[in-house]
Amino acid sequence: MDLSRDQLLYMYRMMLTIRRFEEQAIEFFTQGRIRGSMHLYIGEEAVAVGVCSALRLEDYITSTHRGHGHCLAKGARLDYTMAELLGKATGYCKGKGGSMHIADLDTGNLGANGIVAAGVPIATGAALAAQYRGTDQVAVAFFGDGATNQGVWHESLNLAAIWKLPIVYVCENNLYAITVPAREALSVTDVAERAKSYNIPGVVVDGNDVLQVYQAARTAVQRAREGQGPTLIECKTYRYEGHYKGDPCVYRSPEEVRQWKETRDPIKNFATFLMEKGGVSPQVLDQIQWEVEAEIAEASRFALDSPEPEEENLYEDVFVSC
Amino acid sequence: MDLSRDQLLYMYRMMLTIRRFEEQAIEFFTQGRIRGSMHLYIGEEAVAVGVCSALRLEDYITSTHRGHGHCLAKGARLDYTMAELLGKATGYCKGKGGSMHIADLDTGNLGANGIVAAGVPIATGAALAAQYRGTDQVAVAFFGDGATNQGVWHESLNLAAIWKLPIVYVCENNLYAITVPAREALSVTDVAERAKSYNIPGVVVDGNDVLQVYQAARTAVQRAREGQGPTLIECKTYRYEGHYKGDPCVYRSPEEVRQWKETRDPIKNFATFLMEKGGVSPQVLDQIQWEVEAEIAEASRFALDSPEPEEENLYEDVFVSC
Amino acid sequence: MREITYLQAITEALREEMQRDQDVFLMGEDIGLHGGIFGATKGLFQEFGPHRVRNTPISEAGFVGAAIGAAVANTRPVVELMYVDFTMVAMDQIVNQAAKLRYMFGGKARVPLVIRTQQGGGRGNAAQHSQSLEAWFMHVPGIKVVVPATPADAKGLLKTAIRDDNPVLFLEHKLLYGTKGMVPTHDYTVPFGQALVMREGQDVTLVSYSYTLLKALQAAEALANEGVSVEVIDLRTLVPLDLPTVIASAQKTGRVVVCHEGHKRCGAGAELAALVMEEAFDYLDAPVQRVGSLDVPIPYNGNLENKVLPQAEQIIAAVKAIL
Amino acid sequence: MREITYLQAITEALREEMQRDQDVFLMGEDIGLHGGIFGATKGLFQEFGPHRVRNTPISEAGFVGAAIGAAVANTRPVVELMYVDFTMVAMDQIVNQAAKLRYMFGGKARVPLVIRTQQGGGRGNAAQHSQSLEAWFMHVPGIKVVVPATPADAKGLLKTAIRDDNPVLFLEHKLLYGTKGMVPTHDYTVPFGQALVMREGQDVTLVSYSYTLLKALQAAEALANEGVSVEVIDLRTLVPLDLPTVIASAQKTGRVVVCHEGHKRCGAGAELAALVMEEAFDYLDAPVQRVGSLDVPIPYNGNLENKVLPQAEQIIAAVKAIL
Ligand SMILES: Cc1ncc(C[n+]2csc(CCOP(=O)(O)OP(=O)(O)O)c2C)c(N)n1
Ligand SMILES: Cc1ncc(C[n+]2csc(CCOP(=O)(O)OP(=O)(O)O)c2C)c(N)n1
Ligand SMILES: [Mg+2]
Ligand SMILES: [Mg+2]
Repeated sequence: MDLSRDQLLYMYRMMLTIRRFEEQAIEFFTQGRIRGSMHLYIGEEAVAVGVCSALRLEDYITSTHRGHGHCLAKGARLDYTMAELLGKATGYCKGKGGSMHIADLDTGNLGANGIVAAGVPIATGAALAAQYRGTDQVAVAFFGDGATNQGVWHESLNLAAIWKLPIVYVCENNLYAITVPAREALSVTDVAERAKSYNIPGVVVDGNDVLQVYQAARTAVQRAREGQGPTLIECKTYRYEGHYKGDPCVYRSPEEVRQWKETRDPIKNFATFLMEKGGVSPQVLDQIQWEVEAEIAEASRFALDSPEPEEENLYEDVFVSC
Repeated sequence: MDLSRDQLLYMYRMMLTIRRFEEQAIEFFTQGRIRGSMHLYIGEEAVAVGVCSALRLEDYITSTHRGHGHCLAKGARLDYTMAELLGKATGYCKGKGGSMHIADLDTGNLGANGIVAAGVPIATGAALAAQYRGTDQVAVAFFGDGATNQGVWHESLNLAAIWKLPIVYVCENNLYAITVPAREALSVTDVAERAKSYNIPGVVVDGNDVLQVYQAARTAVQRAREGQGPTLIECKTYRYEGHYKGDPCVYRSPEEVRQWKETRDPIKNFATFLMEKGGVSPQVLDQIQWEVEAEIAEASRFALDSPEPEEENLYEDVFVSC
Repeated sequence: MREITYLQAITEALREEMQRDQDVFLMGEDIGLHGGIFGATKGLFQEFGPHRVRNTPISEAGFVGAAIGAAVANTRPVVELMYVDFTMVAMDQIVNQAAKLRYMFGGKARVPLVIRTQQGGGRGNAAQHSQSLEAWFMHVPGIKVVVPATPADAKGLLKTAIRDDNPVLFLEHKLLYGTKGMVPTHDYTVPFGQALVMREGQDVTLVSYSYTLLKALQAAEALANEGVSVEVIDLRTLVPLDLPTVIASAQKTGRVVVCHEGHKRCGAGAELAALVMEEAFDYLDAPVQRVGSLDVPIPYNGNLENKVLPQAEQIIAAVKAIL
Repeated sequence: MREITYLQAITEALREEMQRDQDVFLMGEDIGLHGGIFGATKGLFQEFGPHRVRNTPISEAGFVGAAIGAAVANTRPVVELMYVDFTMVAMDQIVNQAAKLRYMFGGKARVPLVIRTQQGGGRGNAAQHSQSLEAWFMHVPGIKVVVPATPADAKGLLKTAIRDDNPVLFLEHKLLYGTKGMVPTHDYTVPFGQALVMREGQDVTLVSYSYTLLKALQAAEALANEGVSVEVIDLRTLVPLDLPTVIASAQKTGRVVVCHEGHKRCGAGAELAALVMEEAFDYLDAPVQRVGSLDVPIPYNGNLENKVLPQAEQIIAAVKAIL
């Protein structure tokens, strides 16, 4: 492992940041301050953090309906992100996008997406642009297990394969697509099998182990940057919350949820690793936790205090005015 | 091989029928009697005939833009088919469909299709209906190599796989999609590889050998009928004509075309086989040829003599009137 | 008669048609055990089993296409698309296949297919989950377009849709699911192509459908208090369209406002305005007015969203503009 | 100035913009060595190489999506969709993504993407290869819609499209490719949103665009012989729309006929008719008439197809109906 202590602590901090951020978001949702659809990443933090740790600021990602984690891990600010969730004028999208469309072009995040798999060709195109312009940028498309049954997912992988595009396809296989178990909807056990259809490498990793994810991403990103084309990485993971607020979760047992939480929590396990193998003291982790909590509190205050968008801005941003 | 002499001769006759039918269609097209887009099956006859020989009348097929061969092999009449190409009132679609939309519900042909890969989910649905209703019908979806890059193709195979539908997917890999060589557009060498993405059998056969096609189809159809689910069969074949009338064929060498015609012609080679291994005399084959020619001549006369559709029928057939 | 919600009315229609006809089955995402994201199929999986209430993978083009094939092959599939916005990944199957198939085949095939979905904004679901797309499908020959506004119509029209031998796009509205209304207990259907005069009036005609109808009724009530007598028409189905009812009203009032949630530009209101002008030009005392969503993507923020979607105030203003 | 075809004008625009700007590249099926099924990219592969003239697999959603991503990531892709009918397999990418992306992101992204395609009937290509779908895209906020009728406009508008920082749907017409016209030799562009009065007249206004414009001009000529003075307007772009030019003419003539090849129901003509009524009601001596394709799928047979598509005779009849 080539990671410095700082890098390891950064990963820990970022996973914790995402989780605390979302816990706060749940509260805002319950208070009615966040509207519409909000999909939570809690339990899957190691994927976004592991992958984005292998990326540079100028690399691209496309995200999904479950996009807060990707957004933050890629480098977005907490305050503008939270403000967007609250629909405020200071949010990344000036309140026009919300949770499902959050984007931060400055950190290379080409956006969450309300349409399953729709970000996959867009990331593919960002990779094409990088190749076309001769930059050494890499693109990452995040998507769920369910997305791999959508046609455009396949079209994208085929394009990337024939053009050897600098892209990494990252599947967050959390075993369900809303209420439908992957074993019912997906004709293969491992999504990574589908790489064979495109003659590209397919890798399965424990998506709750940030270091495994990082390693796989690093290899794939390097391949991509060197012009060797795409890789498909499947991260086995689990979402703790319902798909949506109030989801009765008829499709899975409380026991299953409990098991994942207790034995495979990405943050808890990484903390243990840091303390047992990384020589990090509990005090250091506690310190990080306090800092994260303070940051979330500050971002929340910023978001709450921010103004609503002005109604006269409604017609803006439909077109670039030429 | 479990085929009777009659069955073998039927296959020969049907391949020849398709070829002569299309040669006549070329003439009509040149005369301006056939309009719009017409895509010829010449060179690929063994696929339709091999596959449809393994089917029953009540089984379903969906066809493609290159659909005359499927239509005839599934049992359509020559006269109504030719009349449709000429846009006549007596045609299968009363002149409303033409070459690209020819269908014959009575023989289970759910239609040619102008949209690449669009017939694939439709056949999948016919198979679903058969399963749902508990009949033992099987469906076949025909499509080209290019179609396997289209998203809905993948979606269909996944559906059939998870529901174990009674369907056979038949790829006519003729090496090109219009002008684009499969090796440029397709990230795998064999389309059959893509079966792995759906955990179903994938088979490659010489698509110019009607018996190989038949054998593979028979096995797959039996599997399907017995409830064991879908199979993907890839038939390597070649189209002799340009994709469209006047196609300069910049994408392939005359030498390549010549080689296929001279060494791998499905009809010529099957004739040789029948004579050398099947104990069929040249006289019998000649006799078949005359009969076929007479039939085509008669169908053409029928089509030419048939009336144009009446203008007042324009508004008919948009809806079933309830 | 008893009072039930629009959502319950949908579920009842599905249940009763499934009981009545073995050939009817359901396909869609999350419609099984869970009963659908909005709950429209609640209990049906338990009653009819996985064979007839079929969860699908996320592959709308694939399963709409499969439904077309199944419909042609002698079954009567009812497909749920979770949001109308997702018709776009299945557009070719809906428009190039389902709607045209019978015509292209010279009338040789039937496509008894219902696509149920829900549309509209108002819940903060933002630009990709709040659209109203009925105008697109009106533009396509070969598919019927149904837009019920009340529980009774939702049930009666859905039954008609399921019994119809043609492709039907059945457009529910997410904000209508919780609304209640009286619904007959006996088996009934509501025929396509019969608009309903919801409120009679003399001064101006409001033509509407689906959720916006409720706003039109609100507007009419408010205007009544100001002494304006407003006639309100619920179109119920857009294809087929009951134009005579609209024209008769236009001839009576001489003033027409069409209101809907689809974007104004090239919306259904444009078609209706043009038709009213064509058929009742000499009766019109003022130009037909259109109220629709503003021509911008639906924003997430609630204040902005409310401004983009048509409200009773805009309808009132449109009426006053031509009084 | 020299006379070239509409098709040559397109090719010239592509070539010149590619020479001018390195960021411009082309993607589409069969556009490489072969030069495109209609020949619009002929010679460009040879001149610019496979890097900038890129054959794609048959996966329209995939490569339109890729073009969106590439556009956001600082290039200027020009995509060819072989037939407008194939937009339907890429509809989500065009409408839910390209058109909405900038708005959803609060203006943080630019999508300088051109989608070129061709539409229309008249060649016996039947129901899935003959549609005219401009009305659908007019209904969608966030995408510009361009419908050139002449070689000079084809070139000038395509250049504007490529230089525009927004998604542009550029709709050619298959029957226009072979038509000829005078085209300047110098570098010029034609701005969006400026209609052209092609012929001045006093009695009635014909509003049209794309191939149907030629029929409108024929109709005007025939009517002139009967003593009817017809003004003919070419809209050139539908989004943005040059309404003032249309209204000025309507105010002058008091009679308007809108003609296009899209289906009549919910077609662009509905929007124009409604707009003219809204803006020029008091000037209208007769209801605005609409001529469009009949509301049936386009049939294969030539006689039937001719009946379904709008011809000069229908335009003449529509004019006479309101004289
Ligand atoms: C095209 C499309 N179909 C359906 C939906 C509704 N939907 C939203 S999230 C989701 C499940 C996605 O599953 P998966 O890809 O596994 O991602 P996860 O939610 O598990 O992270 C569905 C079906 C959608 N947004 N887009
Ligand atoms: C969705 C779609 N895209 C493009 C086309 C245009 N087109 C017609 S045939 C064809 C090539 C199809 O190639 P393949 O599937 O290999 O079949 P083949 O023609 O070789 O038999 C294309 C691109 C189409 N009809 N539909
Ligand atoms: Mg999932
Ligand atoms: Mg091919």
